[in-house]
Amino acid sequence: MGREIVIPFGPQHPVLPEPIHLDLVLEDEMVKEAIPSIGYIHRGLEKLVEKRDFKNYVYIAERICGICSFIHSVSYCQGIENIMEITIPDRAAYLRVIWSEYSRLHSHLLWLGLFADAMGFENLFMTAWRLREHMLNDMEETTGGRVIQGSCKVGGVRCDISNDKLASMSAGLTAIEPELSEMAGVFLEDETIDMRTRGVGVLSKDSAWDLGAVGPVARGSGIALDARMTGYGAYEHLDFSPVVISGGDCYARCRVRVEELFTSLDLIGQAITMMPDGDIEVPVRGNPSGEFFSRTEQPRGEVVHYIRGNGTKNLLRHRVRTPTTANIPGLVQMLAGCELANVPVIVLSIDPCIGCAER
Amino acid sequence: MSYLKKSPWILHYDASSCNGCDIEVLACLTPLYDVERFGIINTGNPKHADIFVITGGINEQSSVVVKNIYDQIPSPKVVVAVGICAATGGVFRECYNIKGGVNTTIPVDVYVPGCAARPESIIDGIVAALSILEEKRKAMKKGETPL
Amino acid sequence: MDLMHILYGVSFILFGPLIGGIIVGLDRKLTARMQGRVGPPVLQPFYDIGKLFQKERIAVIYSENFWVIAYLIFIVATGMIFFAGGDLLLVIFALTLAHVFLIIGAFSSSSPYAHVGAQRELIQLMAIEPMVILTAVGMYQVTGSFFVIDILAYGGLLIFVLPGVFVGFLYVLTFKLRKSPFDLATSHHAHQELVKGLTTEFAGPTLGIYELAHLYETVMLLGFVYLFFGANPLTGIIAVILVYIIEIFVDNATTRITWQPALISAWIVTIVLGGLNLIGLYLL
Amino acid sequence: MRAFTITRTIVRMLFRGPATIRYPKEPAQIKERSRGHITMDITTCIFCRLCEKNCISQAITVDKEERTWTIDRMRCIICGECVTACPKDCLRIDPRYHPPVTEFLVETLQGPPVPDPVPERETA
Amino acid sequence: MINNDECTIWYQRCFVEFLLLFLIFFPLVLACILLGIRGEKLRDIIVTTGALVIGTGTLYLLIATLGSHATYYLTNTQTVHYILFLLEIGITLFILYLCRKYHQRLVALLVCIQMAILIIFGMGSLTSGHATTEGANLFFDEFSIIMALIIGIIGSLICIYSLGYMRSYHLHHPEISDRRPFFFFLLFLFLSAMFGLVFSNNLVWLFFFWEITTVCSFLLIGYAKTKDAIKNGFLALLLNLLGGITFAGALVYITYTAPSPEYLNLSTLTTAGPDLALLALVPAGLISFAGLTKSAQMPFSSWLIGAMVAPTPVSALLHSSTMVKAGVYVIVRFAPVLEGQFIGMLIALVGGITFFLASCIAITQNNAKKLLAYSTIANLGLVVACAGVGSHEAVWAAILLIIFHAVAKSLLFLCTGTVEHQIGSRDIEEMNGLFVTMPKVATMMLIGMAGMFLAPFGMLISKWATLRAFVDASPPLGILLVLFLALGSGVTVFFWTKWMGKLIGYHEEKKNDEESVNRSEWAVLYIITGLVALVAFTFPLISGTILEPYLISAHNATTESLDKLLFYDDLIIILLMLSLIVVMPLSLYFFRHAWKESYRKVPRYVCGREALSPHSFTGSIGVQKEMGLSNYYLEDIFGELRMLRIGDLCTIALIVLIFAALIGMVV
Ligand code: SF4
Ligand code: SF4
Ligand code: SF4
Ligand code: SF4
Ligand code: SF4
Ligand code: SF4
Ligand code: SF4
Ligand code: SF4
Repeated sequence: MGREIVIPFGPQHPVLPEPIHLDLVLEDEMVKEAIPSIGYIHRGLEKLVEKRDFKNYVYIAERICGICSFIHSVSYCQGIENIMEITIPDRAAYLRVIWSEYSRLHSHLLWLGLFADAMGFENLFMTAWRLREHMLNDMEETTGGRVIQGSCKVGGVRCDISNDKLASMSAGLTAIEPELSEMAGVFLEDETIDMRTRGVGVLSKDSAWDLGAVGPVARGSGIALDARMTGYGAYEHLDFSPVVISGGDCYARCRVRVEELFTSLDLIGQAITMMPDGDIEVPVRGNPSGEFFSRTEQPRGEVVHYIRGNGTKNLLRHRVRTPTTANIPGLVQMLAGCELANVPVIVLSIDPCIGCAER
Repeated sequence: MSYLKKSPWILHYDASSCNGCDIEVLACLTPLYDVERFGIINTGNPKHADIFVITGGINEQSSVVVKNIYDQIPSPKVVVAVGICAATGGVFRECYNIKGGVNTTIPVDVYVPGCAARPESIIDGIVAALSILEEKRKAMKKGETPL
Repeated sequence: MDLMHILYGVSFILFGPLIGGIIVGLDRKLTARMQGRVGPPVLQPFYDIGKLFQKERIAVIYSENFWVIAYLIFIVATGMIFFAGGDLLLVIFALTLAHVFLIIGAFSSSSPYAHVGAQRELIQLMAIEPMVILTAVGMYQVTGSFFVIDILAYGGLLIFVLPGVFVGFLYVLTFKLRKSPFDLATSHHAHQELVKGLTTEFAGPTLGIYELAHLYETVMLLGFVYLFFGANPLTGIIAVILVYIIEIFVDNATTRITWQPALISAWIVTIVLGGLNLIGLYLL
Repeated sequence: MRAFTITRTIVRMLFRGPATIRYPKEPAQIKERSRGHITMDITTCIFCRLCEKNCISQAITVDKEERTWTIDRMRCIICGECVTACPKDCLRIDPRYHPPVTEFLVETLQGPPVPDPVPERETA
Repeated sequence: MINNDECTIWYQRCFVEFLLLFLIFFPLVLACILLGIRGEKLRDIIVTTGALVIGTGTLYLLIATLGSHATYYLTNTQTVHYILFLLEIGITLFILYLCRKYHQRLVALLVCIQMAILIIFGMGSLTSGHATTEGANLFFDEFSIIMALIIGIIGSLICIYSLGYMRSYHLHHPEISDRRPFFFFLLFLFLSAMFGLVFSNNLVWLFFFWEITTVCSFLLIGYAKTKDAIKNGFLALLLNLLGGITFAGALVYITYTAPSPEYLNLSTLTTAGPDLALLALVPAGLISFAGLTKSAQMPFSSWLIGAMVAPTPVSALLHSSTMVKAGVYVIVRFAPVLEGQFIGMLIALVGGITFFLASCIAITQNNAKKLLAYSTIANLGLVVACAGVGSHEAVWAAILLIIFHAVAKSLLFLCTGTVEHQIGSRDIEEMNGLFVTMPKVATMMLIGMAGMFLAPFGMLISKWATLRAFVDASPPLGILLVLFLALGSGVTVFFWTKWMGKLIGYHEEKKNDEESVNRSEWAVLYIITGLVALVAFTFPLISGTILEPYLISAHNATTESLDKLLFYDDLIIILLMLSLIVVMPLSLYFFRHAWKESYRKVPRYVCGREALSPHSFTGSIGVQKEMGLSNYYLEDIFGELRMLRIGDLCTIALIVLIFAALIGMVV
């Protein structure tokens, strides 16, 4: 038998918000081998395009996952709009940016909380989630849904935000910013967090590139890779530069996300001030025919929706390449040789989202 | 005197949800909703749990897991299916990999509708589960086979 | 040991869990408040334990229960010796014995998480035992006796002569109370990489016994803190309350650290604070 | 690098008091736009089945013969597509959510008997 | 009346003297007989009866001498001295022959040095006329009796155990040539030498027996004659010879400086007045150094680890319960001299460091015998530390440690031997679920382990006493020792408990497998288990009837100070706890049926994965995985080499200091 401890990690495990499974082979507490296995929440929803109207399918697309659901719907709609050559109204584009960035805020706060919890820092978890409720509140007030917004549709958005509301949202975010930066300070400066994150789960710039990492994982390893740089939607009008940190460890990835909170706040601010008046949607006639790769930046990195239609109301193919899928090879590399106690920290540091990875 | 109603510990498992209901279940534990007011603790261990909260529909792989976890929860226990996915499979009902709601695998006591279910709704669901839990305890005491 | 003290010892059987439960209840309440939540009722620990005893009995192996009961018995016995004014060294060693029972209980189920939890608990035991022994030794050096009665009878506040030992003891108290950053083996918080570590396989009444023993233990450990301030009951009680609040605060303000720094730091604290303090006592 | 950096937050939380909404003692927060559940005013329904056709999760079944409108609450995702589709505005999204149930909930509403054909012709 | 009394006393004296000589010579005779016996049956009978006789003899000695004080016997030394001297030379030549055969130059060199020193000593004693004097050469006191009991009872039990063990040993190892007559010859020769060692008052005699035990140990380690065995045998010899040389040096020193030949006697030397303190201190230092080598203290610990290649009974007898105790025995003998001295302090520190570091190393061992060896080294370290401190409390603790350690450790060694033959491995990881496969042996091991570290069993009491002794010792040494003890005791809990956990771990898929253990092994195991419990329960008695008189006579301890050794309240509590521990498993047995009915048996928690059998789960890609449940070994922190290096460095520095101090004193 040797001196090995073999334990199952997942699918049901308190630190795993979503089920995956790892066979962990440990020696003392050092992970010698981690063999992943997935499929616990595979639903097969891409296949549903064959049964659903492409316009209604947006509801399914946004239920690929409940955390960045809005961005999924944006990606999907963008794809259809590109195939059908629809230009959405500017106001709709700006509203999409606002909600996207709200999603990012709430997702990053959610992640920060879970990350803190994985390290056993319960108070910080509570703090992050307490602040997150502010974002959810705004989302619900503007779209009617806390986590599944359902406010994006092919050809624009489903509901408008009044200019008064926009102003009060902006004011609310400014008011909450000090608390956010205080929390950010804890993440970035606390000694004990440092002990758990610095030098843990290192992914070098080269391996990050070779293994095809995306999102904060890539940016934490020093690669400036952010789909928002492509300027989709209204992003081309906004002043944006990605947060890039070198280091490649859990601390760097955490730092990327912490700093992105403030980029998001900034982007929302910009979008609100630049918000044009006008319609929020254009009518959509006909059915899509053709194919398109739609790229957007989710909180976890770049997501690609591949859409192919043949002129009927049902699409031929819908395929999603999710950031988690792209980051898993990096994760496997990070896990080798780590401590058991760091497994949750490292796993969470890529912000795995099995929901969309398995669909 | 029953303490069960005052100290229900929950175990949450994501059978194949989209995360929407998941994060709402988690949100219940956080300051704004704080279910610990009712003595509810989210325990990660089926052997310590009283209430099994499931989100998402059942797929081929998760059904085994759900069954396994359910068996390891000591009686009396109740199952709360959160979200319509957990009830019937929801929008994914017709996906090839979805068997349907949780009731296809284990008996469900409370359904919390919604997509995603709101935290308040989830709290209501758990409160509803408490009285069922109490009934089951009485039944168990009488020597009936616990479910 | 006169009859009075034996009575104290015996009353610990009853009052131990009562006081312990209220302390833990207040702890949970305060923790919740620190996190911006309302928190459970103060009597929650009693509800929890009551609930656990109403649950079905399940087990991987029957003898698990035996070890956990042994743990409880010896924790209670230890507490009784302590409150009856007995020998501190005996208290410490009996406490170790109790923990060994608990660990063996976890081992006996041969379950992966309980196993890893047991190993970690052992590491913790190894980390804290030296400091606890030094605490007793320090008190002996000052008061000339290992007996709690005699230590209490010592006129002055021990904290003034044993500051290093006191801080060291606080450090390891965090392990004993299973509070962050040292809640390695099993944690009150749900999200631990070890599930419930040591207690993973304990369910229903078995877990209830474990929780009950934890209440006893908490009270007894706070009794140790009291000894440092025991010159008069008022300072003693205030100090105990303050110490516990500090522990709660630390619990709320740190991550859980890994076992290597936990072990090494505990030993360094033992050697540096404990050792220097004791040497200082000689020089004085 | 500092330790106990969270102290300020903790102290503030202690003084500010809990952020908790004491539901169910206090009422739930209801936003105007919240998508709670679908309500139906059966009296104005014309059983055109547009809602049924537009429902992404087949939660609605309309029986023109029996004049019933049925919603399966355990399927509805409250997307509001049916509300948009309904020509008679008889569907609404109520911002209050539907309470939990212990059995599957399929609500069937029986429409009023067929109104006099005469006035109908008049409207046409 | 008076006449009658004197008569009885005289009679008793003679009888006891006879008993002492009997205990020395009877095993020797048996040894010679056994050398010529090839038949198993006959050997069984002779060994068993012989062992019984020896055991009864020691018990009888105890009873006969109970209440009497240290007594000395004059024996005509002239001839004996010459005989011893010749034998000594014979042994030397024999070793030299072996050195030549196996090309061991270094050992040969040391042997020659030792020979040279001995010849110097011989000439010195001739010229100063020491050798011709009569002395109180044999003696017994309470401490010797305790040692004799350990040797006589544990030793003879191990001999009986060896019969069965060696039979299966040769079944398991057909490649090793069967030299059992020689093996038993050595065992009994060794017993004889040990008796001689503890009954000798004359240091020359003591040295002679000392050398014999070294040689026996050397030959027994090399019993298998494999490369490894021979190498380790010579390593043991080499390091023990270092001690032998200093021992011989001590003899020379006494011969050339002492005012009278009386000072070659242990009793005279250790009670030398303050004006002669130096005279006693130098030999005390030198002989204690020899004791350090013999009891495998760091930096000499490596030989004891190497010695684990010997058959397990040898490890149990020589390398844990008796021979290595000879090392600490002499140091404890010199404790009155060492008390409060710089040298004593240094020796205590060597012990303290060894205790702590050897315990640390034990964490990293998964070889049961090596673990036991390290734990032995650690415990001997504790005894050495106590002896170095030298106060009567410390000596009290030291002797208790010796007793408890001897019984518990020999039990553990023997159990390990039995388990090894049953499961074919001495790897602790392989003992997973031993409670299911070998319930009785596992229980005995648990009792042995509990005896090693748990309250309220014996070791704990001695640890407790040790702690008190250390605290009272002079600063800063006391604090350092307390630190070592505190740290070390935490470490001890770790490695014992994890082993206990391994044994107790429940394994459904294994079957009972202890039917084939033979009867003599069972008998011995049962008896020693009983002894562990017995000493745990009766130690206050032992302390009161044997230890306290010894301390009064040898350490001038007062009765009041002795009263502080054990508190009545504590005693009651300890005994209550002991009874609780004994009663609890019984209650388990009693409630077994009730429990089984009311409990629902559930599978282990494996994160919701399917478990097709209790000890596996469905891993990734559907592969069935065994749950590995290895213990932690913390190699990164407590790695053997690292700890040894630290320990060797520290202890070598201390030993250099000891020698520097000695040289300083002489010059
Ligand atoms: S799809 Fe990928 S993960 Fe799945 S089996 Fe094939 S290679 Fe492996
Ligand atoms: S994942 Fe695909 S290939 Fe694998 S079993 Fe399912 S359907 Fe078949
Ligand atoms: S990345 Fe995660 S949060 Fe975003 S859609 Fe996918 S599963 Fe949901
Ligand atoms: S294209 Fe690929 S996934 Fe689709 S049916 Fe063919 S093999 Fe299967
Ligand atoms: S699984 Fe890999 S290869 Fe296939 S579509 Fe996704 S990213 Fe491309
Ligand atoms: S009910 Fe809705 S939000 Fe909940 S898991 Fe299902 S799809 Fe997601
Ligand atoms: S709200 Fe959506 S899911 Fe519900 S009935 Fe209407 S269309 Fe169907
Ligand atoms: S769309 Fe409106 S009117 Fe038509 S059936 Fe549905 S509810 Fe009735």
